Amino acid sequence: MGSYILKRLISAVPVLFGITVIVFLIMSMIPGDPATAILGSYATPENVEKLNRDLGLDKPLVQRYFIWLENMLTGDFGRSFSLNRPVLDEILERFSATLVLAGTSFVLCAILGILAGAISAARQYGLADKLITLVVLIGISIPSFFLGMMMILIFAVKLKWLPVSGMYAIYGGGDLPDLINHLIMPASALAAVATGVVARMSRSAMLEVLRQDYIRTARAKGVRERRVLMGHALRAAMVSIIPVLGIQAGFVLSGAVYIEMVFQWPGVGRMLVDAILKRDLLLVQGGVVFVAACYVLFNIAVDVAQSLLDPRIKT
Amino acid sequence: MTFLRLLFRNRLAGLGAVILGIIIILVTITPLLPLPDPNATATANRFLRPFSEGHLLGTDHLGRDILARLLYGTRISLAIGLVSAFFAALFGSAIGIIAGYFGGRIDNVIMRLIDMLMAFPYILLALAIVAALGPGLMNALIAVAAVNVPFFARNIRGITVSLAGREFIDAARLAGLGHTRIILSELLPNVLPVIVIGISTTVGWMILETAGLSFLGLGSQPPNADLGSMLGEARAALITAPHTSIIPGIMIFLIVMSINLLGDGVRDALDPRLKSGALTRPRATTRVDRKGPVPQADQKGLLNIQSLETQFHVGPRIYRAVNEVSLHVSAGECLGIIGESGSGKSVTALSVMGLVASPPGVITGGAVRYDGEDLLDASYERLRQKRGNNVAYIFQDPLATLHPLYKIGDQLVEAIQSHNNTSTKEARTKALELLKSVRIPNAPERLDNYPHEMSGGMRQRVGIAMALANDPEVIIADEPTTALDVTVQAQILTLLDDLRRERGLAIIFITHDFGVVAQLCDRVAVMYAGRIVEEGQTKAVLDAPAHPYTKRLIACVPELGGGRRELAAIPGLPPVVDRLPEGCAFAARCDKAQDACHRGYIPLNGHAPRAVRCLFPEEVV
Amino acid sequence: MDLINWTRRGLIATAAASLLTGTFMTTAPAIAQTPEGVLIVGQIAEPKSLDPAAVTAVNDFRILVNLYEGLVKYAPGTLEVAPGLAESWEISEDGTEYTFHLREGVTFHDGTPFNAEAVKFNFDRMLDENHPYHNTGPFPLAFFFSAIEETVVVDDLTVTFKLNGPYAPFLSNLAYPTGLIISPAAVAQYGADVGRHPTGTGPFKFAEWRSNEAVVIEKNPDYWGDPADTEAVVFRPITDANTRVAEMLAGGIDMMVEVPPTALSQFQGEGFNIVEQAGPHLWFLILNAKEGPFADVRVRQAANYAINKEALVNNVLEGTADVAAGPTPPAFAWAYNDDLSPYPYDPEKAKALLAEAGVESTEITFYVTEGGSGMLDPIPMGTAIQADLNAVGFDVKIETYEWNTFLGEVNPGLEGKADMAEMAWMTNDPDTLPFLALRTEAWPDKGGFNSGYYSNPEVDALLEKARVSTDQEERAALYKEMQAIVQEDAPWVFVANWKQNAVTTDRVGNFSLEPSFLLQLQNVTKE
Amino acid sequence: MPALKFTNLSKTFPRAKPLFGKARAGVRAVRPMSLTVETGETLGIVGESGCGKSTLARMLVGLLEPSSGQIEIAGKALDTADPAAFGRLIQYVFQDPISSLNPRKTIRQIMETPLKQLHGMDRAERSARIGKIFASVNLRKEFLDRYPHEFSGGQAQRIGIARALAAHPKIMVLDEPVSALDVSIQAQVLNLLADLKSKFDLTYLFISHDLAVVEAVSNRVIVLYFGAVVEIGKAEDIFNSPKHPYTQLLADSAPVVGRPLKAPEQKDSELPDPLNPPKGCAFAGRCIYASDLCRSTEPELRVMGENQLAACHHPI
Repeated sequence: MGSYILKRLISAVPVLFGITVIVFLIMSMIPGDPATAILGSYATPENVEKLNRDLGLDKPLVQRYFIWLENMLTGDFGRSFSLNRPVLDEILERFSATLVLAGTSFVLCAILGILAGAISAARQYGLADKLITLVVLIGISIPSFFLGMMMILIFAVKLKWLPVSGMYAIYGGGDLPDLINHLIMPASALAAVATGVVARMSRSAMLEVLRQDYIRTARAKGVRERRVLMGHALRAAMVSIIPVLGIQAGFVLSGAVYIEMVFQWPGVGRMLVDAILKRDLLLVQGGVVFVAACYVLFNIAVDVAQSLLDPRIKT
Repeated sequence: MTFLRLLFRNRLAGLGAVILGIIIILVTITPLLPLPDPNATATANRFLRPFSEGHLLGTDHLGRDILARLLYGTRISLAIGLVSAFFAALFGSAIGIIAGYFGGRIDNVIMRLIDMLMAFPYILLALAIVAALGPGLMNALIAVAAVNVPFFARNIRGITVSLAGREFIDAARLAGLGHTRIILSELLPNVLPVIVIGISTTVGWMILETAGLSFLGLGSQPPNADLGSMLGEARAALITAPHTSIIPGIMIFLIVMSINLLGDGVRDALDPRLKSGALTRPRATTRVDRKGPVPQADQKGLLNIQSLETQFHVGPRIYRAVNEVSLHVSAGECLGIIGESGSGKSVTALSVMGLVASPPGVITGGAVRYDGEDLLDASYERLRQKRGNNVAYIFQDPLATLHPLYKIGDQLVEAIQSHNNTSTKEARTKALELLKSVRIPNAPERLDNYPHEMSGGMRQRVGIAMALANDPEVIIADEPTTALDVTVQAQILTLLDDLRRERGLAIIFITHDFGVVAQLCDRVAVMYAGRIVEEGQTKAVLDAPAHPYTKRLIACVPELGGGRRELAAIPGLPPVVDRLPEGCAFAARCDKAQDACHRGYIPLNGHAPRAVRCLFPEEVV
Repeated sequence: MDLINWTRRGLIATAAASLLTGTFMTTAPAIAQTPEGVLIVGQIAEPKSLDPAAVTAVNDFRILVNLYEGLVKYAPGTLEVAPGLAESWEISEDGTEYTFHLREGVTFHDGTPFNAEAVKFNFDRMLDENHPYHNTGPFPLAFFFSAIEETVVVDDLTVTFKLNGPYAPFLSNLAYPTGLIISPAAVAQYGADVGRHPTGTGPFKFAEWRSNEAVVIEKNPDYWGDPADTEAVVFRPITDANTRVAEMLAGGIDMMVEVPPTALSQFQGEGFNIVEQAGPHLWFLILNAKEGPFADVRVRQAANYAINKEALVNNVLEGTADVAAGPTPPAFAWAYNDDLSPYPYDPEKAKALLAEAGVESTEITFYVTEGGSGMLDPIPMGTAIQADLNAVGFDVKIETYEWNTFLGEVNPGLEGKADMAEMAWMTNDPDTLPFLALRTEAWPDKGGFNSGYYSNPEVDALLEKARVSTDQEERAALYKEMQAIVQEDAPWVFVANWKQNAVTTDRVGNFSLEPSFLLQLQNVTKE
Repeated sequence: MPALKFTNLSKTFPRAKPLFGKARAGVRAVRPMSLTVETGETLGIVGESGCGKSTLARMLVGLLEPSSGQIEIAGKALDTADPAAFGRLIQYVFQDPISSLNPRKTIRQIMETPLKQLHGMDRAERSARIGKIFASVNLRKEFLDRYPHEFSGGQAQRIGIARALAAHPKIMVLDEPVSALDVSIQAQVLNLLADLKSKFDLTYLFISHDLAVVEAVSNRVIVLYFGAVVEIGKAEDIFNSPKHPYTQLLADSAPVVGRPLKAPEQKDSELPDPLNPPKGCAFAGRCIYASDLCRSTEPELRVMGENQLAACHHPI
């Protein structure tokens, strides 16, 4: 197992390397430059050119790439001009906020989605199935940002149950209940679509598995139906659910952008959107590499989980 | 057209089609409707509420008519969703097919590239693409399509890999087709339904994503608006004039929901398994719906199947898989059921403990008595207590019938604990004994093996051990050796025979192989088209078959030692059990058939245990 | 049956769980009231930096002016220059030497003394490329002080700026946040990171900056003047206007600036106060006078007539702006030409002018931005303008750009790309905008912001003259003349002068907005 | 001239290189083997699962690249560059009749492909030829416009055979052509194959795990075990007087009516592990006659009795 993980980690290196190339290329294709963004209204072509030179942007693309790559490998992600601080500091700070949000949403979508899908399959065409199908359908059909806006309108502005935005109360908060209080709306808005997808997938995976011969074997053994469903069937269904979870993790991580904007969550997604708009090359590049690395790592974790669950996978 | 019928059989898909249809009709005729100019501003009339005069849905922040903008916006959103889904599917599928078909290094390189794109947060990728190309609907479309290419590519690659390994691809190569032709004419038609399913289930998602980009201000250019940018523009007035947000929000919801419903319908309709009802959950027990009277107990044997009728109800068709089958087996006895595929032998066996998948299976008549008790009448819990405990099964394919993710030790322990309140430790000890009793070498280590780590023969031994776990009185073995090599088969048969003698088991042994029956069974019943056509002591039946079917079947099996020769084939095919002919089901293939054979009901005649269902038997029984 | 039981149990458990969550939500301390003595301000964005020399955004200035002070400042309620860290100053006869006498006994928050050396350090850091801390930049607004040839420390409390020529806006520029004085010791200690460790002399001192959550500043107990009236101020960046409004309504913040016009009506009831203040702001459309239909002055005038500015400011902007008459905002009261009245909304006249000009094509490419400082709902504005122009016979096509791209497109000039672009400026001196954006010498290729290529030698002469005059009355006369000419020439469509607004809860007292758009919170109280 | 001749033909499937350490030896699915098939002969190839019989067959028809060795058909070495060249000489009938037919094509389309691709026939020629072939495999012409799923296993297998015939090959490789069929259908197909052989002058390589079937159709039989030939002999001799203990075991294991049930070998014997092949004779672990010699030296194929060869140190 250890060498399998190591092998997967090593195979992730070229992927990450490729990502650095892609992000660098895309960022270099974007018109507008950081100097304009720094200088704001007072950006004259002359000033822009001088500032670009100061920022080292007049060098050839390839040279700039390798300078960046080399610095990054030594742990220096450069300095964000739009935030005027080291890129790495900013990313680390913001990334933890995103992890809290996306992590919570992911756990929510995994637990609720699988549970809903399993119940739905177990009671196929029953009332519970219909109810769940309906809720799931609504979940996957509403844009998360719209859902978020509506939640703010209803639960924060009208009912005043939950705080509108932010991660912690500005004063007198900072503890776990405070965090949870702030998390409820953004996490559920973010989890809505993913939960729907996972629930649908789980339902069909369960139905598929329930047709298998080994389920019949379990029944023929006299195993109780509850265990047949939640043990045998669900476990086997997990083999096809887990990859979906892996993909959903990517969606949740990405979808956090909207939610972070609507709920002013101090996360990395919003930072990256801002950074793209401000042409903050280093921040975008660093941030994307970071997020991508996280995604790749998570997928390795998914594969490892998959191989732990399914002994047939060669490790 | 079967496609449409299947599609609309799903009522939710029908609902989706109706909603989407209405929306599409509305937006198609939008230019003809008496609507105000969607771009005409009247800032003094801004934020009129719905149902205001002249503005059915009110006006937006510039006093523009929301209804008109909504309809025009829907046109754009729908078009974008469809077009981007189409292009994502086009490029994604092309990449996926190429990677999947050629495999090896090409596959590796392509899939690594896809991995890279997938690891790139997709909204940022879209955002960066739009930032690079400039805002505008076309660019948003390109971005949305581009970020979805990887998902199609991955999906289609998976399908292609499984198809590329299929034999018809090899056949095409042998027929002289080159790679391009194989991809286009052999692979593509098979992948196409999957692509269509992919499109139909992602259009909704694409619309959501485009809406997201527009919401961020990267979509359509003013004054035009798609639904997403309508939402984005209205966001500032969410609290003051919520209708400006809620109306486009609901529209997006309706479109995406109806597309999803329809997409699900398309997926199900294109999925061949749906036709066979394979996507419905089998119940814990087979449905019993006995029309006629329940046969009286007649004290035959330990397990007594009386006039069993099991059918499969698939749509309007009724497959009479088992028809009026009566069998019984006593302790220490081995009963063979022999027949070709589709003869109903397995269904008979599975009906005993209610294991026929239901739907579509229904037991429509007869009784199954264990020790006098009618199992078809028993509650689920009562039946469950009997399963494995009194009547145990051994199935055909030991790889498919053992749970692939549980260690075999755990599966044995589970079998024991389902009927006994033993501790796991005790159960494990028992499991070890069981493995030893079926003569598995290195039994203690084998407990921790997964099924796939064992050979076919060893797996089948585990299957037998599991059947023995609770010392059942009856074992039903459903072609337990068919998937095994001859040398292994010989070992398994010996094992079963030994167990029967040692434990006094009653065995029902289902097979299509006369050699096996001859070696193992005391009595044999021959099934054809859901009925027993002949039964008797094994030797009697084999030595002097009475039914022409039995006789000819024995004749056409080559026997080792016969040398090179012409075989006595039976012409024709067995009838399909949803269209059974009147009279004898074998009559059409029988060279002795006469007019009487094609008429009426032909009973099973003879002196027990010998009986034959034939008007003109080969032997008198 | 077991099968039914367990699913039922599952459903009950789920229901119970959701009920629990429900009760948790209702019983949890609903939104805590913001604490007493702490003012929570909803900002429009995360500050870029808190180094006064490094930032350009009003959003950042709003924090800076509470942490730092400059030699001079704008007198409350006006754009007139008043003493700040300098108690008094003299200007040499020829207008090239400014000598400041500094306040005694002022210390920075880090305890180091404020003195003439500190002043020199600040200006040298920005202007002298060889200064050891010049690399803590870039300093995008350093050109405000490009007239300074040398900063001379006369004695500990006296400092003299030697200019390379007379430069009328110099004092006004010193009062601008770019002229705020930062502690040299802090710059030395933190280097480029000093923007995260702001150290000034102001009534508040920096406490904490949580990325994208809050910048917290606390009362400075050692302040030389009247101490602040609140214990602390928290600036929360809430970029989404809608969320900002929601926070305000839900009680999460005490004060918000730049209230979206559409949301203003929400705050008209009890519990909130709306504060307004006109400022030196102009929202206009740059017209490409070099080529295309707008090369003809009659077409430019037609555009000015065609656009219903009253409707724009009253409806689209919900009264948060006044109709602009010319290039100089009325907030510069002394330099504003009261005789001018805005182009009236007269579509018929516009049509007549268009007909008279007889242009062949009325196709107009219109650059619209998605946001940007002072841009006041640019997309709805642009859309409404498009509708008005189309109504008189123009054919306007909008292209939207995100702010930085927009600047990248507009600042180098519209030639060959567009006929019209949105623009807004907030300035501190009547000189700035026309000097940088209307002179012939300010065409983009010469390093200015005259992206529409307007050129009128008379205007050029007036502006050059006003800039070197040290007599305010003379300057006023020159500016007034310039305004009349420019209005007639219509190089721009003059649309709106923003009345900046803010909303506070009624727990906030003693608050007013400054015409400078800065947010002086020293005397604000919070119950 | 022999119809088919191959020398030292072998196939080794490479295994993924581990992260550390050197590359592992591949799995030797087919060990180097040489064989000649005479024109008009039916050569039966028999063996249990995993013995390499399908790998061998797929190499012969060019679906798999051999690791070593040459294939000669009618005296000419096969050119791998042109897959169509293979197709005209040698054809393949698949085990699973349904899965070898493209589910999305009509039978006519399936049948036309080899005629068009391999023989370049025009529409009329194709139609005539398909008619002839269909008649010879006892299929009705109206089947041509149906799709594969509409057919039973036996019919589908006839279609598979018809398709192989359409290529007009000299040699047909039949890979378990009847093992998926019911016994009553199996006999039909076997009889049909025998008819076709004489009618079209074909040479058959008939692969099966069913000894009785192989015996019933073959002139000569080779027995494969663990990727290698262990015995070659005439069909009538090989099971009646096997020389190799493995052949003996196979013969004894087949259930035969009238023969009492007995376990022909030790109950705990296991097959050799292809990832870790034993030294010497691969069958030694299961063989009652095995000696130290067997466990150390691989036996060569030797002539024993008339026209019978076996690879055994201790032949029966």
